[in-house]
Amino acid sequence: MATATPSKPVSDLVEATVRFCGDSGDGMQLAGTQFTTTSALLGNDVATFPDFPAEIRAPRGTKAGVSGFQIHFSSTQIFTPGDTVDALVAMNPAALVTNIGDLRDGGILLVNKDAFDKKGLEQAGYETDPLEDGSLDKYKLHSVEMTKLTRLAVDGLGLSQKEADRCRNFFAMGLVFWLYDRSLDPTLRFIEKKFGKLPAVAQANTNALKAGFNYGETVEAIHTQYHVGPAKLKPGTYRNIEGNLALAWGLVAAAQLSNKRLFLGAYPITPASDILHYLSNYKHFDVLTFQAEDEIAAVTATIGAAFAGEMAVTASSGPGIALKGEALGLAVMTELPMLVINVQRGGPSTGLPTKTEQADLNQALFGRNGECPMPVVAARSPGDCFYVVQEAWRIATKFMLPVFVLTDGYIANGSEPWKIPKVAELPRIEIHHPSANGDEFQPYVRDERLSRPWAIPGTPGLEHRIGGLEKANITGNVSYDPVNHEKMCLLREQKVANVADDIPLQEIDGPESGDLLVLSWGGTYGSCATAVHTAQKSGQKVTHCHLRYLNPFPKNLEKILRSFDKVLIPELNLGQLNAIIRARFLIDTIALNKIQGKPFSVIEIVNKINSLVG
Amino acid sequence: MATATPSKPVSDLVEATVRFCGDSGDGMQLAGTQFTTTSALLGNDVATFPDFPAEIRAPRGTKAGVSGFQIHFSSTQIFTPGDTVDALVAMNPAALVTNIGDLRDGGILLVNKDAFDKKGLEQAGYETDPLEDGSLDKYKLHSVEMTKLTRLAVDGLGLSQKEADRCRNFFAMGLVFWLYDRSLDPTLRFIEKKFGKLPAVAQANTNALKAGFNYGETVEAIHTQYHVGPAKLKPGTYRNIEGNLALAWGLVAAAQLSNKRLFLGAYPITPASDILHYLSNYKHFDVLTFQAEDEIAAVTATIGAAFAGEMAVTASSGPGIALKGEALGLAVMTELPMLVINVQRGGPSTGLPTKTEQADLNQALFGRNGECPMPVVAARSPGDCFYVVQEAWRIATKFMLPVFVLTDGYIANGSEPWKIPKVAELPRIEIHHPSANGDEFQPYVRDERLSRPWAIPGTPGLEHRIGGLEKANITGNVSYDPVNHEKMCLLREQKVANVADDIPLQEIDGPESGDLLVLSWGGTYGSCATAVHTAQKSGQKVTHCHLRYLNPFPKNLEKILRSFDKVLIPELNLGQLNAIIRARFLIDTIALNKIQGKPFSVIEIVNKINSLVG
Amino acid sequence: MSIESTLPVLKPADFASDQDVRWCPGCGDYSILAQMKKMLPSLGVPRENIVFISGIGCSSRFPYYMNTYGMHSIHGRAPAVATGLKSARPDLQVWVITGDGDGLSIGGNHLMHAIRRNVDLNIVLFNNRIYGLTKGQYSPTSPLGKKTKSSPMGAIDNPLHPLSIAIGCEATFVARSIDTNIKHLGDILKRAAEHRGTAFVEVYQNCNVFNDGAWEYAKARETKDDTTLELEHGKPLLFGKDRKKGIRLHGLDPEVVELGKGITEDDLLFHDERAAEPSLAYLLSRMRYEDGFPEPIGVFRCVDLPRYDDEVNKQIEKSIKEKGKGDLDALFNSGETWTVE
Amino acid sequence: MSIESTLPVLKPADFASDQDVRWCPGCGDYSILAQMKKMLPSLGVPRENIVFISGIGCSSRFPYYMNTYGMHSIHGRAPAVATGLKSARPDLQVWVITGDGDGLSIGGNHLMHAIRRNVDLNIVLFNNRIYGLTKGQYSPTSPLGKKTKSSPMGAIDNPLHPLSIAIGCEATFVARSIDTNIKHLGDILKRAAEHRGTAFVEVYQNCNVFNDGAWEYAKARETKDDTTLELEHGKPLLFGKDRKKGIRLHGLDPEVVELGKGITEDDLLFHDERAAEPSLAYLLSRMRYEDGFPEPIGVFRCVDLPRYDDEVNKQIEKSIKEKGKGDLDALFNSGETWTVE
Ligand SMILES: Cc1ncc(C[n+]2csc(CCOP(=O)(O)OP(=O)(O)O)c2C)c(N)n1
Ligand SMILES: Cc1ncc(C[n+]2csc(CCOP(=O)(O)OP(=O)(O)O)c2C)c(N)n1
Ligand code: SF4
Ligand code: SF4
Ligand SMILES: [Mg+2]
Ligand SMILES: [Mg+2]
Repeated sequence: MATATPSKPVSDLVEATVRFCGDSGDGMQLAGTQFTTTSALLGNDVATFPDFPAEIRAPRGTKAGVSGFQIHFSSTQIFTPGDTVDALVAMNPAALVTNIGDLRDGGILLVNKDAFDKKGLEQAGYETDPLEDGSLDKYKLHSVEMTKLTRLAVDGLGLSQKEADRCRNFFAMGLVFWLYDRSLDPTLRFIEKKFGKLPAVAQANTNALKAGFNYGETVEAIHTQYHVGPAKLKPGTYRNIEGNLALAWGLVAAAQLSNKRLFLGAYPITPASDILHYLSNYKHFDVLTFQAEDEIAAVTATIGAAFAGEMAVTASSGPGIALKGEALGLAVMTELPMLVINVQRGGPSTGLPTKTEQADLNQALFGRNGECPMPVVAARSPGDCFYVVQEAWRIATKFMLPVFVLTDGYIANGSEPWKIPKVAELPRIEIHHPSANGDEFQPYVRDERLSRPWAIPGTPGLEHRIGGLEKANITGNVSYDPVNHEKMCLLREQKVANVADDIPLQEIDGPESGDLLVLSWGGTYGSCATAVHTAQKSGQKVTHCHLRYLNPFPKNLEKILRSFDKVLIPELNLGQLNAIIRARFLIDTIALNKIQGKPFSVIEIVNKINSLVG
Repeated sequence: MATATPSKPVSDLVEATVRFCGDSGDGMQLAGTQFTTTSALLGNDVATFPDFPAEIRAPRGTKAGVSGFQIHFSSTQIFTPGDTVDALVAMNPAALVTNIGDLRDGGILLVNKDAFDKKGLEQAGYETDPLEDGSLDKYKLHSVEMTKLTRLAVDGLGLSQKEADRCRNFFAMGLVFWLYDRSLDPTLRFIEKKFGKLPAVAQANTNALKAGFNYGETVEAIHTQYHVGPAKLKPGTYRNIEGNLALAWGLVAAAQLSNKRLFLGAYPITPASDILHYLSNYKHFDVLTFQAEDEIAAVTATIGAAFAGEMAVTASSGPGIALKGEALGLAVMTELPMLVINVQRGGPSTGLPTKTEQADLNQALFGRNGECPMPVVAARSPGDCFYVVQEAWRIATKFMLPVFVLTDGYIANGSEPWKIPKVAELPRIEIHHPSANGDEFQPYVRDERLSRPWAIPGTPGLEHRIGGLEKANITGNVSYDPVNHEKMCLLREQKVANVADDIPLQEIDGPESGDLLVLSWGGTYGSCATAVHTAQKSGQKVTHCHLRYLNPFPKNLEKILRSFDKVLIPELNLGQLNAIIRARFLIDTIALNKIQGKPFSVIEIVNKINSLVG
Repeated sequence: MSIESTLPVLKPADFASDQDVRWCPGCGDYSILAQMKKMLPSLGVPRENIVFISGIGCSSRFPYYMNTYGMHSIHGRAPAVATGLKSARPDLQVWVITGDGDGLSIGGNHLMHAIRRNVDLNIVLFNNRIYGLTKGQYSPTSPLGKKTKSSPMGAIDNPLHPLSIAIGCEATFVARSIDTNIKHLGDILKRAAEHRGTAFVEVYQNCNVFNDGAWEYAKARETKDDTTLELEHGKPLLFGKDRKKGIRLHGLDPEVVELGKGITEDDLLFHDERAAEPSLAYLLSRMRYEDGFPEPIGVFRCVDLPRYDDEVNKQIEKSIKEKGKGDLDALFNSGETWTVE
Repeated sequence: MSIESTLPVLKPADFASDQDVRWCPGCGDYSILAQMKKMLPSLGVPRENIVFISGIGCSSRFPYYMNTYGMHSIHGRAPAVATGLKSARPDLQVWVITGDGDGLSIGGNHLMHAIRRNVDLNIVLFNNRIYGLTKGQYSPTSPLGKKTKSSPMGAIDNPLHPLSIAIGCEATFVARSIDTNIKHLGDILKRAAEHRGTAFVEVYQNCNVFNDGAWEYAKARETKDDTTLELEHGKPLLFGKDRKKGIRLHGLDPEVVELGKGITEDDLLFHDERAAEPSLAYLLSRMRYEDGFPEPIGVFRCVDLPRYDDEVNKQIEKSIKEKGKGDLDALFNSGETWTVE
């Protein structure tokens, strides 16, 4: 089925934001994903924000059980899933009440009327029916009997009512696809692939999808269709990618590019588990995943694998990373290369497991006993995860040390179009393992970067012992010598500092000096970039500087910071990078903090910029 | 036996420093302790520095097995065990070679000649006998056949040769006691108490002690005796106390003063284990010690005990504290009062377990996931440990939160005279537990300090549930609400900040403004105080400011810092407090760092002061 | 804590907290919750003297739903939290709620040490052979070959058997029940509550979302009589619809026999939950459906031994008795002291 | 790693590193070190293919003294480090050296999981029933009532029995030896090395500084024949100076009997280290000197089962065979893609 010829007026838009929301059982994540793929295939730039409840399946119809998926799609380049929503699909009253606040005035509201019965309204806490009481007057409300219409559409296929009702999300999709003039083809292909073996289900979903589409086409009440054209992306082949998938692929690529086997030691934890799930499917890429008994076993097995000569990686989230602190000291002391990935979530403690935050920077920098420095890098977007882990592995092996990689729940689960790289064009990562040369082997002898040799078991003549007690430099023997200890502490510090010689100079987006520098890191990239672009368009002298390297900083960072009257540091924490910048450069930076388990909206940053540069 | 009437010239000294060193089996710690007690009883101010090897019993005679104990005793107030040594007792060549560097030129050197045989010299790496080759010419060398003389002294008591040789340290003690004109009485009492049940051993040690004393009295070669008079300490009854003992006593006192049972959850680790050992002996003080299976069980059992309403404490050292990070998040989230004690040692990783360092400040402040603030206080000297833990418990219960207490290996094992307080004069600690009042109980309702009620199981009507997921304020129910999360993060932060309203203003030692402020914390107190006094005496405008409260800072700290041209921050790490002060106050402080597993010598700080204030 | 003599009689509903229960519809956890609420009033322990401590997992949400004191602690650490609590306050009745991941994976060591110390806790392990809360990875009790999100080619980690481990760790009370076998479950929970020392109870629990049917053989009306065997102290091991099948020992190996044809009940293995040595309990813990055995439910072992929480407080009492209540002033002034005027 | 066909013949001294051994004079660790060095050459494994991994404790200093690859890791985590290493490199021979504190206190969980996964490791636990390195606190194997620095009134924590736990965790190889019984120890270490899967060996080791004589009953020439029993596969359980005493089963309870007076060897329990079910091994692990039994030494259990390190690599091979060696470009381009010109 090709794109239908529009029979109603089509209005062109630069961009739009749609959110599907409903009960966790309503298939909203699937609807969102399909809409995203379709939009991406149409050439839109897209950014998504899935938001699901902490409970596996909270009781149906409750507010706790509401699941949402927001898609921002555009004919221009975009970086965030959008502050407010242009069209909201609410499958039940609980979804409506928890999401309506984000629908812009005049926005389109599509609700499943059938769910607004007495029980549903009660569960959502509505005293009167919002579809009737005028409280939704400022929106373009379309109250559709989705359940009934879906049941009709699948009638005769032999489905139980429960099965029939499970097709409702396809009806809603169909309707929104029509509204935004999208093709049904990708979703039809998806149905075929996913349900091919269950012909009745496949047919039912197809029917529901088309019924929704046709409903838009036919029903008088919805008069306008909207169209968002393709964005001007760099030429290339694209796909839509989530952060955790990009990260997993980045790891597999880094292993291949460095001629290593990939070893992942992990213990499941939200929102990092998908890294384990993805990688456990890539055994044919020579990937070994070890689901450990806990995070301590995960990281120590990873140290064992690093000693063995593997590309050794451990991945977790805040509470799990806390458990790894002691062992990371061992990794630092043994000077073995490995990656430690933290997909940050809301803390402290168990906190808000399914929500995003960037409050583990301090933990990455300081969460170990003694002077225990580690390089820290952070990904800025879903697709960036792919590259960040390769860079981290390059640093780890070149400097012989464990490297922290920070991402967060927002970029881990969010997605964006990703220009598919050609593997042959990705930079190789050279690794050297010594073999015996007749001299006595010195495991802590150092090269010009201060790196020690990575001698791996099985190599004749290089037998040696390492461990967590302080080592004599060069020989690696246990040493209680005071001066050696100081020397080693400084060496380990210097080794990390030396990484600055090996990373690109910091880039900025905007003029080289001006009134305000917005300094950001990690997953706030999109909101900050968009806000700065907005400010720049309105003539403000604002520049954006987004850090990938948090330890050490690029060498030119100080110069950049000093070129602006003010420096604003927006963070989803209470000011962690801010404190580090202040300590290092003694600059009176301004912090903008938010710690609500969700990303900055663009407007929050724009408002702050306006308050600073008038 | 009263103090002998001196028969040789006695030279008066203001102060002196003696070090006993020998094989770990040589009883040097005992010798040092006895000398300390005797000097303290004589009214000297004393400061000690025991230094023992990491091995339980390294092979006899090796450098790795050398154990030392240094005592600084004075007729004036002193704060450190002394930079250099006036008299060194070396029981074997290995002890000589590893300790001679600290003997001042012209210092007295007492060696056990009998140990300087071929094997002993070889083990120490001497190619020629230093007693013969002139290399010790700049010292007052007394080469004494201690083994032989001891054997003679105990002859006829029926001891085996091995047993006889074990009395050598008493011979050495006797000689040094004579040298510094000290009474043998306390040691004779000690022998009686300790070996009373083994009359032959008691007699042998007595004989050896007296033989050493008489040797000094008799032998021509040693012509001068030295005398260090009593110091002017505040009136009162004193005893000598080690840091870990003072800390244990402080905990027992805090429990009594707050009408609580003391619960210690701990797992053995050097140098914190003695806290567990001491407290396990105080069961009659209603102290419950739980030796857990690991540090995680120690801290979580402590959380359980805090929930139960006990004075709950966990104590460890760096690597063990690293393991507690995740659980401390739970303590912060549940807002239960408890103490977390870190007796810091050399890191990172297993590091230098028997050496001192103050490199876990960052870990205390930042070593947890999420925004997870905790107050941090630090002891400055052995005796101060007693007071610091009481203050910490006062804060913990008043503000309902876990509090970090930092000490270190140096003050934990070191000792000083301690004015014995009267328990009745120590400040009480008021604690209130709510009981049901008919209203629905709200576990997260807050008082003016933002503290929540400490409702303990067993109280009818206050049944409630707490945990690590984010809580709704007031009700304490699990809450995923974004705004509530931000509110709670800020509340937890504010609660810690509020402690500043409840602690004394920062005091300083020296003028209120000037050229240089020396800002210190923890165990470096003594070296810094002494160095600043030296500088002040030489007319330099230098003031000392020693922090007990590291989070939050006293309210007047900024004012103090800004009153000096320069601020010097000496630390036994690579600049941790320094970074925090810079971040907070944007002052271009100067760091003086040492990370050699041992304290600053006074001269190191004096030199730095001189370089800064000319 | 003095317990009033005229306790108000509590009803199951009195133990329900005001929080919505948020497990998936159909989850086996509901049934365990219901039996707990139903059983507790029968103990006559006031609500305020009961504490539920859990780790993290679907099962570990349990304390939120009980109107008692409770703590939803961190992953795997509930036995340690509970040990601290119970040692400090032996007067409280302390329950530990855990899952196969919480209790046997990350928390295995604390479980082992709580059991060997014989702390007077009631530990209920909800075994659904999967990580529920993190959405379906294999757990330490998942069978070999189990395909899950993290084991797409099948799990290769040899599963642990909770009761075998507990018995290997010197457990004094070990039992097993099944979420849907509500009467049995209620009885076992009560027995656990009544036991002094660590009572370790494994409950076969269905996770209908990520591991539906894991225990179907032991639950289905058609099969359960042949696949499970209800242990009764002092009674022979009988099972099957008409209790015509039994377990006989062949050396140290159990074997399934049909009664009749010369085999009588007297030839069977007799259960003795009070055996001083746990070898019988261990042997019973090895009988598995996959090897052709019925899986025993009920109390495997129940012996009375000293309890850590009790002993630790006894040492304190003894010490006070012997040395007198500690006098701080005397302590501070002990040893060598001197006076400055 | 290809092992050359003409291996140089190694001697015990070849396995000594250049580091001074720093245990206390008289420590039982020396003997274990000596037997290890003596036994290793007999395996014909090149030195570079051997790795010793330890945790923290006196015992855990072991790797420093072996001229092989080694890691002195952190407290309790050696089995996990070794699992990572061995899974990555199944061609290496990996030893884990641990103590009763390292292995059973802080490290109990990793030990349990390494054993149940049956990773091909040789784990040697030096059991001195004390924390040596931290100078003498009671350990999880210290007997009840043991007075130590941290238990001045005697330990009240019921001790763990290393072999019982291992067997509770599905161990495939379990053995026990004694530091001073050098021939036996050497043989057992060799058996452990030869076993495929986790070989768990408990060695009674004397800490002459903090717990001297803990195993005296099992070591002293006068008593050892009566207090220990050497297990031999397929042989009856005999012990005593003239091997006139034996162990007979009474139901599930072992009892000590004197041979003669109608009792012959055939009445005794016969050892079967290859029994599929571990009940016999478990029962043997319960026999304790304090209860009047000789304590078995030797191999309790030795069965061949799949090993984690092997299986995990087999899944990779299988996956490559079935799907072909992964092609990254193809992976990246799978699913829905679009092209911008
Ligand atoms: C330190 C830490 N690691 C990992 C997690 C993630 N996590 C939460 S529950 C769980 C497993 C739960 O499994 P189980 O105990 O079997 O409980 P169930 O959900 O099946 O009832 C995991 C891995 C966590 N919360 N904390
Ligand atoms: C995380 C951590 N906690 C505690 C310690 C201190 N520690 C070192 S070894 C040890 C116990 C050693 O006992 P065991 O394993 O029996 O070895 P042994 O010395 O008796 O051979 C302890 C508690 C440590 N190094 N690291
Ligand atoms: S995921 Fe499974 S265990 Fe968890 S609540 Fe749902 S059904 Fe129950
Ligand atoms: S303390 Fe004990 S175990 Fe440690 S080396 Fe000394 S004798 Fe051996
Ligand atoms: Mg489970
Ligand atoms: Mg030990």
